Amino acid sequence: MNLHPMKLVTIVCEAYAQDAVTKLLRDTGAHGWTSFAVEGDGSQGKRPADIREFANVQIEVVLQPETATRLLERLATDFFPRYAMIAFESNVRVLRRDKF
Amino acid sequence: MNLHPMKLVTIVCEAYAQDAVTKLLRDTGAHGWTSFAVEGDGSQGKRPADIREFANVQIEVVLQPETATRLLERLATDFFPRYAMIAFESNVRVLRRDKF
Amino acid sequence: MNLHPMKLVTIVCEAYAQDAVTKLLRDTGAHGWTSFAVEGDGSQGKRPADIREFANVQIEVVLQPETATRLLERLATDFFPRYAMIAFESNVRVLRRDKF
Amino acid sequence: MSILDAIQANLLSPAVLFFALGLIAALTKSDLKFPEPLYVALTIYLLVAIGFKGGVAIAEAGLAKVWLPACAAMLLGALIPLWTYPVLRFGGKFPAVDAAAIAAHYGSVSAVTFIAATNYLKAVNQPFENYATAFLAVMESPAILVGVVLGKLATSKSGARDMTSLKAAMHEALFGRSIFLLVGALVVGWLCGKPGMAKVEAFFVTPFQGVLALFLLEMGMVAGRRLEDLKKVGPFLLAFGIVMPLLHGCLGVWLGKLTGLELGGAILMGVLAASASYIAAPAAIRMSLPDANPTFYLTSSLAVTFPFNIALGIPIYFEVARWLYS
Amino acid sequence: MSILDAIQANLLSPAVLFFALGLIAALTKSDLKFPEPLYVALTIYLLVAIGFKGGVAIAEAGLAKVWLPACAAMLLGALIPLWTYPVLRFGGKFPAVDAAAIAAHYGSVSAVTFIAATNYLKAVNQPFENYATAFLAVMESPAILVGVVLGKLATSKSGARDMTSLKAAMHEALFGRSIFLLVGALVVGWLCGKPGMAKVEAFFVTPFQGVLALFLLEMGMVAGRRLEDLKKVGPFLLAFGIVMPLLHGCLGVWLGKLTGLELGGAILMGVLAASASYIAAPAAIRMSLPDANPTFYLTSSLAVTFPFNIALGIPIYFEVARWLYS
Amino acid sequence: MSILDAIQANLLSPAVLFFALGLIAALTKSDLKFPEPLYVALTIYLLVAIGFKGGVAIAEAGLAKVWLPACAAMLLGALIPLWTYPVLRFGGKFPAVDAAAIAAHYGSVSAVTFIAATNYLKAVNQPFENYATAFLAVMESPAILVGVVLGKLATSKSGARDMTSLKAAMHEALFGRSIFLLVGALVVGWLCGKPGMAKVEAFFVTPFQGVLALFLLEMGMVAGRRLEDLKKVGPFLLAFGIVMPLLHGCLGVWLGKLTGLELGGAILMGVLAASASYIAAPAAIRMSLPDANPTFYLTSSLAVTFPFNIALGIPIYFEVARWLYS
Ligand SMILES: Nc1ncnc2c1ncn2[C@@H]1O[C@H](COP(=O)(O)O)[C@@H](O)[C@H]1O
Ligand SMILES: Nc1ncnc2c1ncn2[C@@H]1O[C@H](COP(=O)(O)O)[C@@H](O)[C@H]1O
Ligand SMILES: Nc1ncnc2c1ncn2[C@@H]1O[C@H](COP(=O)(O)O)[C@@H](O)[C@H]1O
Ligand code: NA
Ligand code: NA
Ligand code: NA
Repeated sequence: MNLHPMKLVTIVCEAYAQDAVTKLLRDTGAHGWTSFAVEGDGSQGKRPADIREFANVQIEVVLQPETATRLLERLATDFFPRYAMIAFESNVRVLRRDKF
Repeated sequence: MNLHPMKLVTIVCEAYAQDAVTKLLRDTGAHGWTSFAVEGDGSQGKRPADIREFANVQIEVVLQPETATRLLERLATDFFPRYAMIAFESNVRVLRRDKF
Repeated sequence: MNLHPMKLVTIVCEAYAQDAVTKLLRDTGAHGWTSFAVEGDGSQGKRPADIREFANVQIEVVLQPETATRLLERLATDFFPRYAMIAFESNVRVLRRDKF
Repeated sequence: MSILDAIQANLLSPAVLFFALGLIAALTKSDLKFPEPLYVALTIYLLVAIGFKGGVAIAEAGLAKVWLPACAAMLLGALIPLWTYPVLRFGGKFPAVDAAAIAAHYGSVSAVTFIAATNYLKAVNQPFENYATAFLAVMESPAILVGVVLGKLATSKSGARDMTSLKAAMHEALFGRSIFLLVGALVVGWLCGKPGMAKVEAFFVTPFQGVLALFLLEMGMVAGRRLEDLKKVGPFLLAFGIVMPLLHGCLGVWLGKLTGLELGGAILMGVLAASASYIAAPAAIRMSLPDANPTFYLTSSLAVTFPFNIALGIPIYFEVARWLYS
Repeated sequence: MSILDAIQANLLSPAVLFFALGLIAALTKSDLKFPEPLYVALTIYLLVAIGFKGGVAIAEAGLAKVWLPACAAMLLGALIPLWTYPVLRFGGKFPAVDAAAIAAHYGSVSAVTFIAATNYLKAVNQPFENYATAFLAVMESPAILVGVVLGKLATSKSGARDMTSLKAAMHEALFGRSIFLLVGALVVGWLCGKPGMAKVEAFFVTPFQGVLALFLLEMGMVAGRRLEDLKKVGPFLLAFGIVMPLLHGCLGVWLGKLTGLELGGAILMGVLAASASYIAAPAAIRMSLPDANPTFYLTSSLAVTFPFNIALGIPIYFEVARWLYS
Repeated sequence: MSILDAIQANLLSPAVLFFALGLIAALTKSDLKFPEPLYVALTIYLLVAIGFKGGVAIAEAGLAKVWLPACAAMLLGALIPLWTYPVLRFGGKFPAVDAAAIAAHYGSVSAVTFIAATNYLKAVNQPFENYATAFLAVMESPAILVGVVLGKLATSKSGARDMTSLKAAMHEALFGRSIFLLVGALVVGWLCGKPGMAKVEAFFVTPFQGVLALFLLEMGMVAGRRLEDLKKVGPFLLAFGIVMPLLHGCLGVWLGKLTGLELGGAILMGVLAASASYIAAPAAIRMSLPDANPTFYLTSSLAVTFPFNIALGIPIYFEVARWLYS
């Protein structure tokens, strides 16, 4: 069994940023993504998801290391200053290299 | 504090595959699992989770490295060709080795 | 782009433990957290989330390595004996070191 | 009332207009979205309500009246895959497993189409046998089982493994949530009878039509999101999804007349025969024939046959039946 | 009507039949599942509706009529743990903390059982004091507090820490969602009175019985999924979960008579005493006595006492009361 | 009835009391929480119901009666940002982008405030033009567009990028879920007319007031959770959130009279002008003016203006109108 190293980028952000993030993912070359609603707390206050204005979403994307770098850079310049958001990357391994 | 290395296998798949995956987890020797509904996009199209036919689920399982390998192999042969699905593994550390 | 190593601690526990865990997170010095409802199976039985008594929650927190150690220690002594729960840590990298 | 009048009256009903609104929401990419729990809640409500009402109607009418047309309906459901399969396989050049999967969907039935038809009949003051829900209940599973067997026969290699997934399909076809709710509520209604109905009428009957309208708004969005898949399925399946319902609709009406139903009941049997499942069948088929491509069966039943029946099919079967009964 | 007739009538009501259907869904492993938001929504609706109705009834009847039986109910709730605790501790050989936890559940009350009882009374045309909801409201918390104190006394080591979790338990017992909704809606109803009721009746009263039936379908599934835990709890707790309700039911009816209630109200006080909490108590106990094993208290209250009361208990307390009042 | 009587009557209505109960739940940190899907479901229900009813009313009254006041309402909505912007910018010393964002919210409207007002009018037996929903529908978007343009002009650097986000804002303002549902249901109701209403009345009209009460319980919690942000927004915005609605309310009533509305309709136009959006506007503004601070506009519209209007504003505009029409 051959495992190929990839990057998993995890983004937690306010729900209103989701469309913009998804667009960015497509632009940087991700082949897919996964997202789900979450609650949270952070420097910009609680997000109890009681209404959409205070809703949060977690977006996970597996991609090539170079693409991950590009993605994080864009997040840092265009998104971090504007949205309640965190992003981090970690190492994962997949079986089908071409899929990502 | 003693931390023991384990593998975290993350599977994102269409909701209809969940029962089969859960069964496989039990068969390969996982002691537990966690799952939740997600949305997503990938090579087999958008899964907006509007109805169950287009629903997606993320399954996370922490297990011994050997078990993880067995699990991934079974996923590759029996599941990847049939279902909308991704799977990846990463390194985690736990406190209670026997629990996994 | 400068990436800073951090720890991601993931906790899956019965919903009734969430308030206590959140309090612990604040006490140990986490600057934020993310949580969402999950289903699961483990040594203390299925948690199908049909009613709150059998609901499960996943809590994710990114923090400094030392804080992560402190957090895991407190979980091991005060929480593991009492609640249906697992916890594990992994390595992640973030852009804004001061945020965590 | 001419057939065009009938169609027009149908198109201006709240149910159909809300369905159209849902289509528009999907096409204009509005961010309107029903949360999945709401979709599930509405489904549960509609199935329980229609099942319960049908059960009470059976208690009133007596099983003696119901069994013959019910058996005919069941048989019809089981047989439909036997001719749709070769049409798809040889006419449409579909792989065997896909042909079997689609055949299962068109033999099985759509509860929402049935419900919309009862609404239509009420709107045009056409009385019908309330126990027709029983036909809905018995027609859901047989075609699924026949379709799965067809698919297995066409593709089987390892016998043992097939048996377990056949068993899973049977379990899904008999205890899957939609069929379980429908049959369960039917039995509950049948045991309760009129006195039980009096207690829960204000929840299960009075607001029913409004709930259906809201649900069709959601179904419009679901169908609308699938419209872009229409290119992938090709012209054959598109034509199939309109022609087969018309054929099956006439067949169903005729069978209803043959087995002694009144005009209203015969129309409903026609609607059932014409409808294609998009809840029970996909679940069972995905589990037991995972190699079949869901794009084919979901798009044709959800984005072609369902809207066609809701908008045009129902008034057409109505006129066919009036002509046959006149 | 004999007691057997009463039971039979109860068993054939939509509410109980849908509960049975839920049990069957769980036992046949149907994939039917109510999404959690739907469960929460139904709970909110039922609690607000029953609370509001009770508040309006208090406004009508005047507090003068309500306070005596309400105090008696509260006292009864607080006392029940005092004898159930030793029974469990010494009769059942349960660890102290488990005995205290179970005692808290049986002293507290189940709103759904109460609601099912009012439905039953309506079905058999037995009038009752609508303000009985006030008893439900005041009986929920006291037993929880007593149970927590019992558990703390039996297990306490570090004083300081215990006080904070006692405070948490009190907060949960007084502001936890079920008690908050019930008491809050009661006060709202009391402030609004009849004119307020006229506005919201069509939502909170008319469809109520139907919503309850749907909710009991879900409760049947929840209880059914717990049935396999019955082996784990042992025969003692199983017997306890049936015998105690019977005792407490008689006690409640008798106390109702003593404090001047009519037949209907006394039955409801009996039902409350007999019922065991499965929403408010588990939340408070899990937070303040985390060392108690949830399998014990949840299984006995959810999978034994709740179904017993719904199916058999209610008609039995009804007959007991009729005998006492005759 | 004096203005104090009017206010008292309003404060004792189920809707306002449930709102207060929600506030209390948030302030006492009760763990009561409506799951988000329930919130969404209630929103969908309320918007569809009010839109449908309004559409049927337009069909009854004829467009001829509706267009003039509707155009006036639209114009009023578009103009309000033009004077609230400088007030905030120069009076309140807010950054340009924040001033524009807040101005957009106060020019746009709150559907729930409108609905609460219709309920109030019903409660005090004040007839009103049902087609007033049309004003609600046309007032939602213009102010958002004006506010976005104001914000862009004040902050723009890179032209190209601004155009795309302006387009996104327009799409959100015209096809966002709340406006889409409202306008869509309005058109459906208008096409269906009375016969369509007869079918769905039992769902969309009869239980409406009760559903609103439940929804306001949730809104009370939402507003209550934002109360702690009041310190962050400062005294200017607090005063703004009360004074501006009073001014706009009078303006709206006067405009209603000018364009030939009856007393009831003028009150509703006043309520619309006075209300501030907290669903459609935040979504559009966050997307097109992401540099504006949500704490300002959400807290003022949600935790100041909304509760003020619900509790005091509506009866005040009512009395103002009565004085103007007498
Ligand atoms: N240290 C953290 N660990 C995990 N999640 C976090 C952390 N900080 C922030 N978040 C998540 O990111 C969202 C936005 O964060 P912030 O911009 O800090 O308000 C929060 O609502 C949380 O869901
Ligand atoms: N690169 C990716 N990163 C994260 N999730 C993905 C990725 N690709 C696919 N997925 C998820 O896996 C599901 C199935 O993928 P697919 O088989 O490619 O359609 C999608 O609906 C997504 O939820
Ligand atoms: N090996 C595992 N992998 C992933 N999640 C697990 C695992 N074991 C337990 N869990 C999760 O942790 C919860 C509590 O576990 P337990 O205390 O073992 O019952 C379960 O309900 C699961 O959601
Ligand atoms: Na069919
Ligand atoms: Na009790
Ligand atoms: Na306004």
